[in-house]
Amino acid sequence: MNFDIEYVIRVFPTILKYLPVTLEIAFLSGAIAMLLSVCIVLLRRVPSRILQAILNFYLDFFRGTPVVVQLFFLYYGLAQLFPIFKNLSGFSAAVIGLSLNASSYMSESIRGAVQSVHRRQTEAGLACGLTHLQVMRHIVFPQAAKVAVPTLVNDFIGLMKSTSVAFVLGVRDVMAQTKMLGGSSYRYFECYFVAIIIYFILTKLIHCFQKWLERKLDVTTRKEGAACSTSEA
Amino acid sequence: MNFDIEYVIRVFPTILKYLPVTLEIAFLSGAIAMLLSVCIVLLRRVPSRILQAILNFYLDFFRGTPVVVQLFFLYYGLAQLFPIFKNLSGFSAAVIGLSLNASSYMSESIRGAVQSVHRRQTEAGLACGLTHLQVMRHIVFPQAAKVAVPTLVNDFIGLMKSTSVAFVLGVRDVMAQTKMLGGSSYRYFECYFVAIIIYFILTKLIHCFQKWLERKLDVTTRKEGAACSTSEA
Amino acid sequence: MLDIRGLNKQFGGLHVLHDVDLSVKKGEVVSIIGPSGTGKSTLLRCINFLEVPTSGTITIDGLTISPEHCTKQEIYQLRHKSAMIFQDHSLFENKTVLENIALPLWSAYGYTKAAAREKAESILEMIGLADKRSAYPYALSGGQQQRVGIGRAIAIEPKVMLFDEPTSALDPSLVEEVLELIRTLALKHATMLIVTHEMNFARNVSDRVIFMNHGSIVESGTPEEIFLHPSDPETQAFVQKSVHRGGPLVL
Amino acid sequence: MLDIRGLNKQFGGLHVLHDVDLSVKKGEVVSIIGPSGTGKSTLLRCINFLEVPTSGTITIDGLTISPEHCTKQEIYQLRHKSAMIFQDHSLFENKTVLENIALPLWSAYGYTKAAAREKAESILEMIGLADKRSAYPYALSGGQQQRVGIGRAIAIEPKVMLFDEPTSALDPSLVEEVLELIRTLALKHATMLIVTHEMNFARNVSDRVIFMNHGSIVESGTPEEIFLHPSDPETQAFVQKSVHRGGPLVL
Amino acid sequence: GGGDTTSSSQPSAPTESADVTQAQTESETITLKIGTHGSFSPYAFVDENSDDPQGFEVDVMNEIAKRANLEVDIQVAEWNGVFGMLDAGQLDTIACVVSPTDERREKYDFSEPYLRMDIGIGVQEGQADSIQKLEDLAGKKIGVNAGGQAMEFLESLQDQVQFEIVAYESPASMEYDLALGRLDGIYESIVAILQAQGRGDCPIEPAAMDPLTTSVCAYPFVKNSERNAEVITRINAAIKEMQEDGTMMELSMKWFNLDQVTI
Ligand SMILES: Nc1ncnc2c1ncn2[C@@H]1O[C@H](COP(=O)(O)OP(=O)(O)OP(=O)(O)O)[C@@H](O)[C@H]1O
Ligand SMILES: Nc1ncnc2c1ncn2[C@@H]1O[C@H](COP(=O)(O)OP(=O)(O)OP(=O)(O)O)[C@@H](O)[C@H]1O
Ligand SMILES: [Mg+2]
Ligand SMILES: [Mg+2]
Repeated sequence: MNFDIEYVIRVFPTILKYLPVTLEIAFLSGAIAMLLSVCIVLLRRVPSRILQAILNFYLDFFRGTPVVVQLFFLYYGLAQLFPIFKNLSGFSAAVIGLSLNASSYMSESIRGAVQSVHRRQTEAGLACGLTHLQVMRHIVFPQAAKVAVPTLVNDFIGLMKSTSVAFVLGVRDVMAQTKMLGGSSYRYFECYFVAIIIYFILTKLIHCFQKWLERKLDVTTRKEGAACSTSEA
Repeated sequence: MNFDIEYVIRVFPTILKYLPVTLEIAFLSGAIAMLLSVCIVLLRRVPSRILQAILNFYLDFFRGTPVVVQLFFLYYGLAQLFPIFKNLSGFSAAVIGLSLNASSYMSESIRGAVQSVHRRQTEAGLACGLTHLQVMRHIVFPQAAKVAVPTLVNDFIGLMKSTSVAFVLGVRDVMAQTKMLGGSSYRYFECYFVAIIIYFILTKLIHCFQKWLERKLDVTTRKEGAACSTSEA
Repeated sequence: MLDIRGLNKQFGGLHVLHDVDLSVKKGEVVSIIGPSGTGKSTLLRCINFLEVPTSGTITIDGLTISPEHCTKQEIYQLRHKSAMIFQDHSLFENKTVLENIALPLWSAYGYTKAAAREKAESILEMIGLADKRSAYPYALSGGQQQRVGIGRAIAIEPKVMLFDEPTSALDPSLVEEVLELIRTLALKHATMLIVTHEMNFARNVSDRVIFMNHGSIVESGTPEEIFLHPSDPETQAFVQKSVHRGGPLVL
Repeated sequence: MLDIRGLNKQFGGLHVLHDVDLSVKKGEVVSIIGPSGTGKSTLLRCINFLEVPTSGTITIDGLTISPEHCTKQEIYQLRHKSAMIFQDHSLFENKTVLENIALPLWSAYGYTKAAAREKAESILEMIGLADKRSAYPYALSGGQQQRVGIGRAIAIEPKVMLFDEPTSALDPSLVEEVLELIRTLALKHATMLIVTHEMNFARNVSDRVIFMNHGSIVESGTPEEIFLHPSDPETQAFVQKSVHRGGPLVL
Repeated sequence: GGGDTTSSSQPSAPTESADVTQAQTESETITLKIGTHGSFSPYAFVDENSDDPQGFEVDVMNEIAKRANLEVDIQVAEWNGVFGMLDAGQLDTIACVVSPTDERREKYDFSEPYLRMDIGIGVQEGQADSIQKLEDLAGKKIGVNAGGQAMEFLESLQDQVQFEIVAYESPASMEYDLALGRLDGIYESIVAILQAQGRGDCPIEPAAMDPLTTSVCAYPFVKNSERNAEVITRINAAIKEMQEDGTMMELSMKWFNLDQVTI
């Protein structure tokens, strides 16, 4: 394998240039998806069959089918049916599509975490006169947060990587650029190596943030006890 | 939009034909990844700095960098460095790569769920003379399971969709075939429509299984109480 | 103040409460005693609809609710008229001691955050936990948790207090303090329903004692009637044993 | 049998246990009394290393462990010599009542699954919960949970039993039964350390009573000594209050 | 050598095209959005030096635009996305080796073909003789790039000779697999095989046989549009002119060093 380190150095900035696109789409969609997922989790408890059926469809559709296809239909399908959508930029369509997509699996991550909060905590809140929403806001979500962090970070990293599908709408991010350069120069190893470095560093940073967050959110367990168990295991 | 429903019907079986590939890779990698992740979660508690650094690297590398890149390096990079890997089939490489990849984020999902089990449960087990491993096996993992199910199902569905990257190694699954047919007929809408239907039905089935599993694993909370809260919210 | 009519509660096939009728007047302190698993906690939980009764009606302070037709709003209103001390304390695990007491005040009872804090501080003084103000529940001893639970409930100053074994984790001197507290509250016309296993406590605190067995109210009367002259044989047997155990302390 | 030397425990800046020394002979029943938050539970938890002491040594049945050098194996061995009843019961939430009792037997104490089940069944008979065999903890009343916790600990038949308020959720007649149980166990030479708030219980059950305050052992003696002639003023005050509350029941 | 001859004909090109533009002076400039591939070297690709696409297709399109009074905006996107954009009206046409098959003609109107693509078998370097005729394929494992008619053609060969077909998502992976010996041959455009050989990192070469197929490429347009009909007419005229004045050949030699424009 004749790995050309000079080429790597030469090509690095041309790939890195697209990092802002990746980050913008990821953070925008991530934020919107978080909001949506919290709403979905709350709506999940509304006792309406129709609403639940709609939510189930939403969930199965967006987490089940490939994102490319979703974007494709969103961007091209809608544009063919409703001409106003022709003015939608590829970037906006990517953000909308990825938000919907991410909200579907993030909502499940959050629902799982919410389930982990002991029902007695909810009962205590209700008995103290809080409404269900208040209980969720002040008691359940804060306790679920610690549990949800690892999976939400997974989801976010997944989202960050999936921004490359926006290339199907002509929006070029780090990975799209990487593939394209690799495809034209046939120096896949070099280009992919650059991508690996960029994504790895990003993930490392996110991972550090994750650890900090988990520590910060961990107020419900005996930290000392936990430390002891580690040193024994 | 001149959507050709006849073409959809014609093309359906030729895409469906590759469902077994998708399922084989997904289930094989899923099973291996589950095993790996449980091991990783257990190893996470071993108090060795070196081991933890390795695990962190593993985690950041496999969940952080794009799967295509991982597969590419695994299949082509290794083969160029170590000639024995030349005999690796694309299918095996895909299964190995996807297992490693999935194990990284599944392990985080499981870790999150494990954290949600109250420390008092572990203490009770230890005080009863169980070892840490036994406590994990009999007390913590079963209780974490309920919490982990939604995210693990997310992860599995993600894995199922990502089998299409195996196409980079020449392994054709549902999505690869879809893209290919779309590429030759340029009837992307029709082909994607077929893919959507297949993936949607698969996801629906998995979702049903998920619901059943969640119900079955839910032995630690007042179901009646939960029902009541739903009817109120 | 509190009126329960024909209350039934079933858990699946298990019939836990049988046609319970109970009226408590304003300012009355009623103790509920009875063997383990008889449905005492379930009764309290039904009163504020944490457990939806199978049938029957609950009236608190003029608001009547039955499981057949009750809106979410009505249930919230009902709960606003009562506060509960849980058998297992059930503190909010993500809140400090101070926040545990202050949160319901500002979020559900219209206090400003500052006023809620102030009130919480004064309650903490009262229950002797001012130094644990910023501790999280996991770092509290059993008795400390129980006291925070008590503090959280009394801070609300509800019409009706539902106490589920409020002194189980307390040492005798603290039990004495809770007794004092309840007497003070009674003077302020708070209505109280107290489940307890401590016969001395029941005897000293209550205007009326109720003996429950197998999900029904077997006997109800003044402490003297129940403890000294129980009419029902079941009550007799229960009280007998209670008093028997080890005999009275002799100084 | 049990020997504690110079035990200290700090939680961050909080010094909870101060140089605790305690020896318990084989078959001795020792009660620990003391005000809330004094470190009684922490002491029990240190004894089986659920809480790692800051310093000091624990010896059970010849096995000595100190926090400075202890292997995982030693800690497991130590724990095998004791069983604990938790203040909050801490049942395994994913296991039925029967499994809660049987699990430690077959997984940690070499019973076959069948033998473990059989033993669990007999324990269930003893604690009067045979009909709750297949119930999960969430469906148990407070007293039922506590009894399962007791059952789980005694099933193990350990050298040393650590009871943290084993009767807090029990009505008097059940307290009586637990008392009986402890007496039976004492006859079988089980060593017991019982934290309790019920003075009558402490008095009736123990060979020796220990009064703890502020993380130290203040006084130790026979029940008569502690309850009738306490020498230390702190003990005096505590016992005084305990006995004062409401006075003895008069039949 | 060939490069010189074609470049010598370049000066004459503007003069000839001037006539055409004169003929169309009344017609207004039409702006076209054109999609192309980002990594199909040497047809259309971007590299580390420029974000804008370059390659044979780009040069041809720019030249056509000049002559046909078009203003073109060439964008890259994922290959499947390009067709979505075309269908959705966000692109007017695609400039990247699109072959007008019967199936595609049902859906699109095509311009006249301007490019030929010879497709044949590539093998490991030094084994050019291993496949000399169709029968030699028997029992072999042949890679093909997915999604073109190349694949369909290979499948149609199965009637005459039995061999295994492996479809790939990108030509690079099949070339690597061939070089690694995981494949016995690949079915790819001769241009691509030669390019891989020229790069030197992937030791493969064309087999010693004639190309198996030749397909032609043209520009697809959405049907039933007057504007598109007008554009197609103009493009066809420009293509014809470029073929006649040698501009096409010149570009073919520049990018392929091979004649791929004689239809
Ligand atoms: N969620 C539930 N599902 C099924 N059975 C339940 C549930 N909650 C309580 N029970 C059963 O109902 C009965 C009454 O329980 P409850 O908690 O009201 O008893 P209690 O009188 O408070 O007893 P204790 O004094 O021991 O606390 C018990 O037998 C218990 O097993
Ligand atoms: N994990 C912890 N972190 C910090 N402080 C703790 C922790 N656990 C206990 N404490 C503190 O240590 C002190 C002793 O607690 P412990 O539970 O031993 O009291 P106790 O004697 O059992 O009281 P009670 O009779 O109320 O159960 C208390 O003040 C408590 O707040
Ligand atoms: Mg109860
Ligand atoms: Mg304690």
